[in-house]
Amino acid sequence: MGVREERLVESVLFSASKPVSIEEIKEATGLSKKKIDEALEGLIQTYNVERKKETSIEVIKAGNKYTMQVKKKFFDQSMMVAEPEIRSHLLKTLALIAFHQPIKQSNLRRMIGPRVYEHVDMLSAMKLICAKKHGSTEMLTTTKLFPEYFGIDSTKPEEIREFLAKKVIKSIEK
Amino acid sequence: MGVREERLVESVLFSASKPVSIEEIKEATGLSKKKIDEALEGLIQTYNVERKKETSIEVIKAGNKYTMQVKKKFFDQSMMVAEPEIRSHLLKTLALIAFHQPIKQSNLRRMIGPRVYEHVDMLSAMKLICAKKHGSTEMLTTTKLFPEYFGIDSTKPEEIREFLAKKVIKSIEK
Amino acid sequence: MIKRSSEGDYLSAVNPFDRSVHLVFDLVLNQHLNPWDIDLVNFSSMYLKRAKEEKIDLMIAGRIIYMAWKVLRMQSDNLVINMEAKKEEMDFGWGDIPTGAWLESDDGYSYTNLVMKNPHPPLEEPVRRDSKRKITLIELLGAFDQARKDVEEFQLIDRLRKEERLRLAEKARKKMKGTVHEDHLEEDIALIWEKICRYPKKFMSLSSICEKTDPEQRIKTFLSVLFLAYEKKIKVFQRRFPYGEIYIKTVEYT
Repeated sequence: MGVREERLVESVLFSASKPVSIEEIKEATGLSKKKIDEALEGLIQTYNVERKKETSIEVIKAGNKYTMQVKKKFFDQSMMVAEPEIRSHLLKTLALIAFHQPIKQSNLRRMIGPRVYEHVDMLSAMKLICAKKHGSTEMLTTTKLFPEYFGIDSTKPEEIREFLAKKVIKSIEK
Repeated sequence: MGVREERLVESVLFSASKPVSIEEIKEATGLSKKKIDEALEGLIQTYNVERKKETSIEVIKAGNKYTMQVKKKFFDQSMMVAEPEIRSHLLKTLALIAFHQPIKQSNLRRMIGPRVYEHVDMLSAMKLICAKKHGSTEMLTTTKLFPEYFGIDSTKPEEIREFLAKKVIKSIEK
Repeated sequence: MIKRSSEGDYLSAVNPFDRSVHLVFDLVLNQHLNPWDIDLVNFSSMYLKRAKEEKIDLMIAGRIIYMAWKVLRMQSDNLVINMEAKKEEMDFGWGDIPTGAWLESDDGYSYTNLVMKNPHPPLEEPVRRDSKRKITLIELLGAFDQARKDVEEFQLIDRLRKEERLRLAEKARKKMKGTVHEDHLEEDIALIWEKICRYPKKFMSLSSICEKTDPEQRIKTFLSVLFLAYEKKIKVFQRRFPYGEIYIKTVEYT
């Protein structure tokens, strides 16, 4: 097994920051599929078996992709330093849409001001909300991806709204 | 030296997508400054000395912070994408500012021509330089982020200058 | 010969190399090309080589060397200005820069030269992870809680802002009520417009349509003229700013 190949694949997994397919590794390194398979096997052996107690990082297969990640037991620390995918202002707008859906963009504008336009664009691009023409404004709802993302066991807008409302009341009562 | 502490700090360096300070590591892990110092020393020893040939990742001090990154030689090989020319021109401008700082924008214009305005805007937006009004022109200096971003182990202007001079000589020798 | 070579008179160089060098230096000296675009090191080694190999015209060589010296002056002037800037700005912690090593103009000069000429910049962008973590449901709930407070605050500020706007508009109306301006502005505009239309030419000065000695009359005329310009009935301009005469030109279709 080539040591150099293993180092190349390792550097791709590290810098990709998300699961990558063999095809993507091939494109980045120019290595053959066989060499990549061997290198991945070698990396899994090194990280997860040989260095098991000497590292907090693991290499895993997720579906058809591979990724390098922090082991579960070190997850809490990494959560503190890793940057969240959705910035706080944007998350607030998403929360308002989820609670008030279906909501007219013009009404949301009255709640948060003109930044609504930029936020709706960004959340639509992330496929978390859907904006449908409704007269001179847009009607906003969450998409199928939304419950998937937050682990909510429902896809219907009204059920999601209810679920969130209950959760909020609970957290206020605490 | 505590093995657990080293794993904790390692997971923090891995998860943060930018260099982190001892203070930030402390907040995430709850470890004392002394333990963190020891852990960092241990990690630098492990990654950069013991596993030197067995990993493509290194742990380095960047400014007053620490970071985990891909070693230069693997970056070159793994990323086959050609460096766009704009990027390289922008880096040259930054290298001139870093060496001659504090430098008047009007003087920099004499060195690189009218593209100075666009470059200064872009570098300011990236928070790598700071432009302060100085009569009819601007006085340019690098920011604290500059050594952190490029993994330069110093925040002192004269040391940064020395670092750049060495790099320039090295790049000719290539 | 030296005197002639340093004067601006054009020397017709026969050798194509001399001609091209002359042309490039001329671009820098007279057409403001960036002096740093000239590689003097490369030039001098090529020129020395040629001097060794063939007979060169000393008159032309003298002129070219003089031009090269001027370009070098322009390059180093930039650095000297930088050095001076450094001295002025010493107060924010840059005072520790050693006067030896890197402050020497030689080092600054060669560094700048090398950075400009080398295709690779001395700085390399590092490859780090760009990992972003997912948001948890708890964070979403927290965000809603915060958003509710933000909305309340935003709506309160928005309401206050609207009320304040109304209050100011009301105040302004009250102030205007009964004043000469409110009562007569429309009348004044109509009057001035009539005056302009009656004027024998399409082009006139402001003082030609109002009483020069009466300041109130002048202000009234000026205000009306501004309104007419706003309605695009006339064009207003001034040749000398700020104290020159104000001119009025009626727009063609009127």
